[in-house]
Amino acid sequence: MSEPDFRDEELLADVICRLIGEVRHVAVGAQSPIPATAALLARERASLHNLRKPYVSLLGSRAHSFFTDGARELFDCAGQGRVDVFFLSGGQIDGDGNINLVSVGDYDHPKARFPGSFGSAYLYYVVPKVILFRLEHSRRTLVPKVDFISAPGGSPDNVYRSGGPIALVTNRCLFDFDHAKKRFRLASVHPGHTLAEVIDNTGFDFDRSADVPTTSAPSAETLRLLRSTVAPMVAEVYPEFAKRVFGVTVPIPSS
Amino acid sequence: MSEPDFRDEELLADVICRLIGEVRHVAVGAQSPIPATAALLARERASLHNLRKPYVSLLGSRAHSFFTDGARELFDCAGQGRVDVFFLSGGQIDGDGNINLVSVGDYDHPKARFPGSFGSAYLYYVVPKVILFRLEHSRRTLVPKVDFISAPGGSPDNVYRSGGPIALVTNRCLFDFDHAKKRFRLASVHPGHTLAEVIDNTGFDFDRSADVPTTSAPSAETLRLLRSTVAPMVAEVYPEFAKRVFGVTVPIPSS
Amino acid sequence: MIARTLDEALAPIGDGAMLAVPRESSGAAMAATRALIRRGVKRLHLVTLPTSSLQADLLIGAGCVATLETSAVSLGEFGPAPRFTAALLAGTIRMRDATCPALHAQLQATEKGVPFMPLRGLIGSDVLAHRPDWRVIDNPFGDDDPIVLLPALKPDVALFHAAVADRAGNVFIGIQRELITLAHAAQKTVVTVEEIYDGDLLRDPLRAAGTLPGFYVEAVAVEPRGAWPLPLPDRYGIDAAHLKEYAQLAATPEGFAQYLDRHVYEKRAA
Amino acid sequence: MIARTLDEALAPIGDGAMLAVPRESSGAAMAATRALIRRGVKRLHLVTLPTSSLQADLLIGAGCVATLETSAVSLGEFGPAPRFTAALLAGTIRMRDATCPALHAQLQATEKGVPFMPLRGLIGSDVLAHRPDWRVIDNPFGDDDPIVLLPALKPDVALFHAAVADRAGNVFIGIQRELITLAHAAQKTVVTVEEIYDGDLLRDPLRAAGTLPGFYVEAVAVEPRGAWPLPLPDRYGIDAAHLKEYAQLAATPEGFAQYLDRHVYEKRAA
Repeated sequence: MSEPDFRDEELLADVICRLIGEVRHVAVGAQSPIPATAALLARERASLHNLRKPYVSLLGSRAHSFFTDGARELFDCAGQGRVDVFFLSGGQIDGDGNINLVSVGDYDHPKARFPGSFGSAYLYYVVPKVILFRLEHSRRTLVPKVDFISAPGGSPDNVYRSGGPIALVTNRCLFDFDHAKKRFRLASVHPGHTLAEVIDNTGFDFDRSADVPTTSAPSAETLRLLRSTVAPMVAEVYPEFAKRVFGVTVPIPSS
Repeated sequence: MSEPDFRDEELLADVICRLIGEVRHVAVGAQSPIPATAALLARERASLHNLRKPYVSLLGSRAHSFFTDGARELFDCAGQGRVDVFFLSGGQIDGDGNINLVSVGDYDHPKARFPGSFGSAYLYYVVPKVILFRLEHSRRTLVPKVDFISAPGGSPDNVYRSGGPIALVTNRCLFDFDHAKKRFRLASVHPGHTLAEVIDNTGFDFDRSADVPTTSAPSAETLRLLRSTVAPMVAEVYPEFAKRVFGVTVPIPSS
Repeated sequence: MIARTLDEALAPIGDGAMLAVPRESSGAAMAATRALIRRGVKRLHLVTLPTSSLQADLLIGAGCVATLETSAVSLGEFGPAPRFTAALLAGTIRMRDATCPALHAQLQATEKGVPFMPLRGLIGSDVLAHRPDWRVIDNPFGDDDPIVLLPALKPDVALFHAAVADRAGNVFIGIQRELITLAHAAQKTVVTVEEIYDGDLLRDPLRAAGTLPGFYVEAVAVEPRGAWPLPLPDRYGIDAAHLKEYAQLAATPEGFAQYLDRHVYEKRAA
Repeated sequence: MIARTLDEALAPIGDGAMLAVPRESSGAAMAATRALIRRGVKRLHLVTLPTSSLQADLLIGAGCVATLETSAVSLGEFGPAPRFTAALLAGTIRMRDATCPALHAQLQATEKGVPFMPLRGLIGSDVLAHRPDWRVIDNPFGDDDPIVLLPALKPDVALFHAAVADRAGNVFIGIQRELITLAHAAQKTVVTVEEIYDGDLLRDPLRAAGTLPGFYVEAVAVEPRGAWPLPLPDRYGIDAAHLKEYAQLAATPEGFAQYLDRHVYEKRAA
């Protein structure tokens, strides 16, 4: 059986889908097309295999969100302990799991400015499984120390914290986050990429075993689900992404 | 022109209506049929004379309430400074304007127990014009000092307070509340009652001028409005009251 | 999600549970309340949002309540709540007197995942004086400005009655928004409804605005006229004759027992 | 209540006003925003609940904003918000970086008439470090449990676009409940709508659940497609081609000026 052809985004959605695991509620925030794809994939996979489907809420979606209490409900829901998985990115991410969504250089006189922290300065603390994703894997993005901490990867013991990072997904590899050591550990390198390349392009230290596996490719079933079922759903919130990755141009309302 | 016949409740509604004055929003809480009658009368009077109609919200009414944010909206609205008039009663009321909606005797071993403080411990502080009403005017109800302060008539200067009592209406008379002196002042005695009777039945000291006027009777127009227009509206929330006072038995939904 | 029987839906309400119910006019689950009494639930910590009438009085009279947290219990136009009054005079239940916005704020605190909420008013009130679990701090944004902090209230179960739910457990609550907060704050939410809505309440933009998502709902049971004799907004009014009968009977322990036999335990035989 | 013209409805938004607007997907009043730019409003303290896209970027680019309080400004799929980014790099506006739930909580504080609200998270974040107006206290109900208090935020005016309003100024906002909080928190609320609803939104039990009462609304103006090129929930989607055009043009000051001429000032002649 030959390995199916797939796009980077499909591999990453598959990786993230496996990180999601079996949970009750996966929420996806702004500007997160690949996590949105992964969350919907997790639901459709469960559905296909007659497992308990997770609730999925995509920020900005009318069809794939159950919230009826306004824009605050995601945060209230997380505060209630009812969001199991969330996704965060960063203009910079460092080896402590700190993320920077604000600026490079001095905050008052920045050299670069990102959109802002969104809900990270809250959700990173209260969602048990936060999956970090940052496609661009370079020394520019994965830095020794972020210039601005939108949200810290860890907190002192006396700070209320029920959540935090469990992994970091990039276009080159998957890192797990070791909570005890508060460090990333290289879990797998994506097909077509190398350990040397990961080391070369990562600005922070990380742990790894002697033998780092290759990220497993998405199965034919997964690719079929992604392309036939998930893609049209994603197109509702991320039409540009769905068009570029899946060639889907017309959002189809889900039932 | 002979004085029209009227019931006590009609006189009291008329008195309260005049106390309401020209305001934007009159809210009426639980178990307040006469204030509800007065608030609706104020609105219908303004309507009749082409004046700006106050918003009226009656707790428990579907037809005469504009709230759509649940049972908390009354309190939030008051916190925003958007409730101009409210009404409170008390199992006991004392000369400092303190009200007791909880118990007589020791709190832990009460001799009598009332339903509870409702929203008084909040609304009395934040609604600019709180009108106290207590039909039974006796030394049992108007006491030197309440046994339990559900809400105090006044507060120290450093306590946030934008509201408080402006008057006390009973079945015998109308007291104004003098904010500077923090005392009640007899404003008028209802027709058919006497100053001596008021003094005799009031457990607290109050101020009065040498010549206390008689409460003016409701006009024919007011009685017509009450009986024809207001009574069916009141019947929605207070069917027993509307039946007893106005002989109205079928609630008519207002448009 | 849709329970086969009322008793199955009520299973999460165990002895000693903190049970939160809405005010008397927002959809009190009275059929469920009668079922709980028949089952003989014990030692409830009953929280009313923010007041109650027949529901609290029945539960208290039937000996189901250990602690009551409320801002008022009364039968309204039908007079004082007799079993509530008797229990407080006899000292048989633990009473936590509150004030309406405090209960709203304490449930909103849990809804928002914060340990407390501030509230104006209260200072100088004996309500505050008798609540050692409430705190006064100096407002850090003010200058000599005392303000009360109320701890978050976390019910084990919220219970209410609504008009319709769909098969996914989405419940239409209309403008009774406090039911949303109640469900957000409670660990589990049990709902009885008049009937099942044949469709998806969340898909219809008009209905969605007044819908509690099934995500927050543990169980739904169908109980036509499940709020009776109390009213259900936009559906039916209060049964005044029944409330009068209750007020009269419940005035004495014997009369109350008679009421239970007549209107609560009768179903046992059925 | 229903203004004769858009400009009349926008009169409450004066120079220096604290103006609060919803996120880009909840009904941004874009026609009104263009009118404000045409009028030349100055020194706005712009608060977004909790994020913004084109609306904030346009106002910033046109020189209408002195202070920006937001948790993010971005064109989403269409890239960074160019005028926002340029202004922050040039230091021409005062920035108050926030995080989404903080803005919700700060407006809910005003809605509830309290001076502050607590929020979890934030401790150890540089968002907090750069907000001297936020405070950390030790949770009085905990033990060595630091927690952030956020001060109430009181906008002078809230501005948003919705599908319909009736003649009493009641506005159907559907599941965009943050618009309710926005209106409760703001001194005045100005709304543009697609069309007038011929009836009473509060009377219909289905519509009432998603309705902001006219009591909170200062003025309503009818502006068909008033959210364009941003989406209006349940009515129309984003105009992707237009957003692309904007992203391209607004990348430079000259291109932005061209955009204003083409899409904002054009109406001046009309």
